[in-house]
Amino acid sequence: MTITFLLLAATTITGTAAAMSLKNLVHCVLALTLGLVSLAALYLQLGAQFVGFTQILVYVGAVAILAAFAIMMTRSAEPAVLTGSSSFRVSGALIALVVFAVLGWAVWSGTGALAVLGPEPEAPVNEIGVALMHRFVLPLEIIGLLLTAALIGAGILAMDETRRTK
Amino acid sequence: MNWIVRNLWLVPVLPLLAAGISALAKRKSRAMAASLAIGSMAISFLLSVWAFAHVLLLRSNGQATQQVFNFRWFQFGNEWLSLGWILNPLTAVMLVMVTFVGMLIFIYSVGYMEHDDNFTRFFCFLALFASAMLGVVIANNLLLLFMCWEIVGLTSYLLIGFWYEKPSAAAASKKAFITTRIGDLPFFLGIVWLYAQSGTLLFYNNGAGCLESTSINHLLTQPTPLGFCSATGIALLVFCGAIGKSGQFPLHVWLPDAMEGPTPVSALIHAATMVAAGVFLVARVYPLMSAHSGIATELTTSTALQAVTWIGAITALFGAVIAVAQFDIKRILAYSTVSQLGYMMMGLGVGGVAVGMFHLITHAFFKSLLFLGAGSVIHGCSGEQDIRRMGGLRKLMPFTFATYTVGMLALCGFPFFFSGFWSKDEILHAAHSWNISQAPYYMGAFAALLTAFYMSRQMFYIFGGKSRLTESSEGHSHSPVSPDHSSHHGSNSPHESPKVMTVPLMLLAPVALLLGFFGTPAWPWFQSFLDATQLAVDFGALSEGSMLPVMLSSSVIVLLGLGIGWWIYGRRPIKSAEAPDNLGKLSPPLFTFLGHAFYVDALYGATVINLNTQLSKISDWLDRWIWNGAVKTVTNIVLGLAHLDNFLDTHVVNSGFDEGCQSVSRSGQILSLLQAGRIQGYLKIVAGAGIAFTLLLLWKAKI
Amino acid sequence: MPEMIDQIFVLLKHWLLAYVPAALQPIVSAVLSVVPVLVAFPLLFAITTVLERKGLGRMQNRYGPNRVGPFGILQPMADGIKSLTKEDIIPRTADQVVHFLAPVMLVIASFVVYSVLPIGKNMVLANLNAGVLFFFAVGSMVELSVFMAGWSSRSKYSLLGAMRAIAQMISYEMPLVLASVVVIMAAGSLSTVAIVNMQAGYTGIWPRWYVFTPWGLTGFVIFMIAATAESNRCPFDMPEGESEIIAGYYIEYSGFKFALFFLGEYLGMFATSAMAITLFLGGWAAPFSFLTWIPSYVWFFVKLLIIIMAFIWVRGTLPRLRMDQLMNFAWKFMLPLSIINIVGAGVWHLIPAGFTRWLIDSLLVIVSCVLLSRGIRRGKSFHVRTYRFAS
Amino acid sequence: MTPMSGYLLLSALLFSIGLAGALTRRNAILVLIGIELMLNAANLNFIAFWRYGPHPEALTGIMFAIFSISVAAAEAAVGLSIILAVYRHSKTTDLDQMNSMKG
Repeated sequence: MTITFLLLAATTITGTAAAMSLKNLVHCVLALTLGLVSLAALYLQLGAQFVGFTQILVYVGAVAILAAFAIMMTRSAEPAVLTGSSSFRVSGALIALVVFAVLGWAVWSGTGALAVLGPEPEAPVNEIGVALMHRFVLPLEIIGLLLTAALIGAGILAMDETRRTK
Repeated sequence: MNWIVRNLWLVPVLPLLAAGISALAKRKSRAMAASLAIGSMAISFLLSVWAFAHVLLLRSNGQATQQVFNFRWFQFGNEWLSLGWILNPLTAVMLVMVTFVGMLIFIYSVGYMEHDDNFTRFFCFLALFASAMLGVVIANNLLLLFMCWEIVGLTSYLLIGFWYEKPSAAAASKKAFITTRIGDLPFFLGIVWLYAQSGTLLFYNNGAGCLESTSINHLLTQPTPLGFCSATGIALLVFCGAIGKSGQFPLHVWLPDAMEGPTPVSALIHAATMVAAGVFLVARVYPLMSAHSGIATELTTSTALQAVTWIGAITALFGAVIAVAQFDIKRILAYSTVSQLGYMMMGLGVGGVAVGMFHLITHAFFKSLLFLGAGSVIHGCSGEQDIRRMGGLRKLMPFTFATYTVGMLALCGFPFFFSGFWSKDEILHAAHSWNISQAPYYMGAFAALLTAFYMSRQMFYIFGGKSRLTESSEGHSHSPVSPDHSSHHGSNSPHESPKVMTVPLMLLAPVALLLGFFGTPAWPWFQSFLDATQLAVDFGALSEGSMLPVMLSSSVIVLLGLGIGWWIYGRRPIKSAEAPDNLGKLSPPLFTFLGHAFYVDALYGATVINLNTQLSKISDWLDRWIWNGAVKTVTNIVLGLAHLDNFLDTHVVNSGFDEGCQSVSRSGQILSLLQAGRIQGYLKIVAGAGIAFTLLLLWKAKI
Repeated sequence: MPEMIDQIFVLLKHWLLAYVPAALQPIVSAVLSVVPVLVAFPLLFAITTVLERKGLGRMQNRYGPNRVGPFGILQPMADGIKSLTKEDIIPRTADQVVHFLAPVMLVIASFVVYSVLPIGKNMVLANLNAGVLFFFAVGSMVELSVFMAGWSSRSKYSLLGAMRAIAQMISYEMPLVLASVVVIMAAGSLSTVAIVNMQAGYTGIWPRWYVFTPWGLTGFVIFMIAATAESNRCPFDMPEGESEIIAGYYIEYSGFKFALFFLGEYLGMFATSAMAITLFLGGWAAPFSFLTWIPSYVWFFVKLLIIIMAFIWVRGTLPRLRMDQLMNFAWKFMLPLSIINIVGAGVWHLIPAGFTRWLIDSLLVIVSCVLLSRGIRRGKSFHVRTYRFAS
Repeated sequence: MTPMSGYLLLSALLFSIGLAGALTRRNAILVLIGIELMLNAANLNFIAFWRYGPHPEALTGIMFAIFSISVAAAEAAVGLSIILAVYRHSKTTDLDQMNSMKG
């Protein structure tokens, strides 16, 4: 429980909470970026360098940009007029709160057994690569297939309808 | 291991690549397809020469001239299927021959097919064919050989039927394909049998291959229910494949019809390479063919080889007799090819690998020369193929005439200077000293006489006298005009072919002329090269034993044949295209009989095909009346039941079902209230369920 | 002695560190490492601007800057003073915070990537296990700052420019990363230091740079083209095409923020060039074994300057592409080619050393190049142009 | 409180924030982002368990996180393009107005 952790946790929570609550969608995406970068920093704290950099590459370089693009193309940047029932939102927030309470309780009461702190584990890129190519080669292939399918699917979905039917 | 041995696969793969690329190319990219095919073939030729030189080098160093490279392909069960390639004198010679002749024919095709719309496709097929043929040559595995063999069959089909708009070409391609398939079925059975017996299909594998002594001895001790050992059985089955592909006697019918394809195809497939594949196959599996269980002396000949000899002798005579009475320029050459292939088989049977292969190589050169010359003649005569309507081309097509004469004399085996003489003489000599029977020798000698005769007949028809091309070319559609020539050569006057066609001819002619000197009895370089024996110059060998008498008698036979040809056809120039054949005047019924090739096609039509048709008619009748009737009856019964059911359904079941439907629909209306159309609502339910589950798990963990 | 000169900065740092109490040593060490980078590269930026302006001037038959200082070499100082003293204008409707953050983030991201680039032997700020990944990860933040700048300005032109820039950068990021994958395959490491060390040996007098292999050369060319697009330079300067959208996403910036954008762009260009050097051109390694006495950092900067020259040359030579040409080129040529190149690199490592693998690899690359370029040229027909974002 | 429970609590909080966003926001893009946040919370759990778990050398947590990030990327791409397609069809990204499936 170090200062760094607290600091990073604070930025993560601030960023993500802002991302979920700000009115302007572009601000939301920027706040989300902040949150996810601090999350990546947390991964680095935990010694998972590769995952941390991948996180930045994927979320900042791809997902956030994609979201920004989607916001621009759907003209969602202008704050919309609020309609609909507020009770629906309140109930949603309540459910989230209950979920947090349950999870928090579970964490609080359940992790005593794992209190022993082992030495800092190593996760060199080489070993990750070797593991990907041997033990985890099937998931890797499946992920590759999934990504290809997603690429093609996203392309077809985003294509102009006029061109698709041509 | 040497680089060339390790990379021998490049030889067939390069044309394959060329074929693949030109298959993807546009129809318009003619230059690319042609240059790819020719270029790949040229590189393959260089590689083959390299391989040949490598074998020569090994030989001069006194090392073993046979090198194999095997690799594992895939595993099934506990066994690995290995493939591989082999470099030995046989392979090297064939490689050089196939790539050289192939390259020349490719170049020639550029000129011949110039006006064809499907130029690109043609070169794609040619390259694929060359690739498969080279694959057959280098394969060190019977299965690999068989695969390439089948591709050869496929490309032959595609090329014969290249002008598929022509019904005769389509029919010929089908015929070729089906006929060779008939031979391939026993071949495949032989492969399966061999695999079952010896457990490997590799030819040579450091003592473990199926052609090496361990395996052969094992095969010799395995009896079959029919009395002969399984080695003989397998050899005979494999020979069936060779019969089909090399157009031997019962299955020769496809080869003359295959002349429907473009002439370069005839030259490439039906002179130099594909038909030689059968001979080559027999040569390749010669250890299996010659395996005999009797006393291991030089004198006994295995049953398989006897079969090879007899089939070969019959084919040689048979083809020569038929060729006498043909009028289509390419058909004459086709029957001559049948006859010469018979010679080769006979040579393999009586004399061994070297004898047969020597004739194969010389024949490949002079026959492709002849075919290309014939193509040049046809091209010059605007697609005319009937020799009765040619004539007088000696002045008009001097290059073609000169080279054609060389090829013709080589085919006849004109004494001493022409390659055909030496290779044919070799076979006749071996047949003369065969210990089983003298009949093949006499059959071969008579066939040689006929060869000289029909070739001189053809020469006089084509080149002698005056041009008969212009007279009444309409009305006679005896030989179909090739679609590629009809439109572009409006004028009917014969003319010399372009350079791109004559140059390959001029390149082939000296080879056809001089190749024979590599295998004279005095200096049997070729034979010693193939058999890996010591080479010595020995002019005494010419006069040894029966050699001189056989040589002299065959010379006399050739001269006699040419003389008869001149007597009948050359003395007086042929007057007109309508005039009856000079030989036919002697005995018209016999001549017609020969002209229809002994009515073998008709015989097959009347027996096999007719039987097939009758059987299909019977099954059609059965289908129509017996089975269909049964089906109809069952149908009617079912229909009746269905009507009954329909009645019950409408009046009994439906009223109850409607009630059920209404209740379901009402409950659906109630449930649809849950479906609010708002994803987040569903998500909430999921989250609630998640909470419930977590609580349940925690509660259980506490207890 | 050459060894001494080569390592002089490292030794200097250690010597200075010895005077610092142990507790402060990590911080001081970091400062000592970072400050030279923070000084050297902006200095290089200054030099490059004047070089570029003079070089372009010569290419266009004019003098270029020649008033400030001898031959105009003090021009960047004058520019800097000018942009510092100019008024900082922020549009009234702009999103103030984001508008301020965009250039800052750009410059920070551009500087951070230098931490994994080995400038000389033993001269790298952080020898990360996953250095190349880090480079690309941080490099992708540039796109976000471009988006921030374009969106926050509330101007049609800047938004269009940002959209173009992001579309282009995303498209070219993929060939960029895939082109460097071949090097990672060869070196078996993501660490930039390890990659350079792999290339630092010599065969005879010839270097073992990855660019001297068929896949390496292909990768290098792809990388450089993609790097040109990534740094929005000519002929890929669609996002800031003056004749179409004035200056792209930073029209609404002025004064020092504008200078920051300029700095960020150039720093990004230097960084990608330096990465290309590290991946393909042997980093700080000398080109011949008999030239190793020249210090490694000198080689690094010489190579960097050569690549910058190439950039300037290209800018002076080629006209700007159209948007659809740009995208077609990225997706239909660069991406497939870089994937084929990866296959080629794999084939290279499977085949034992010798002439065969050179032949096969070169053939693979050349044939696919030819076929792909045929594909690009196919079916060129011109439609009425529509601007999706403006409609 | 052990270091690990700190991470786990943070992850739980992140998950709840994501869930709250997904449940309450009306814009489809934000709902998607909320879902991404939940995925990230799970990733944090994986990494934390890998770091403090009994067998860090097996790399299972890292692998799971990597795969999960890849899946998240694919999900974002497809999800956003679906949103674009829907927007093109109905000119809105408001989930409340996309109720043509309402029973």
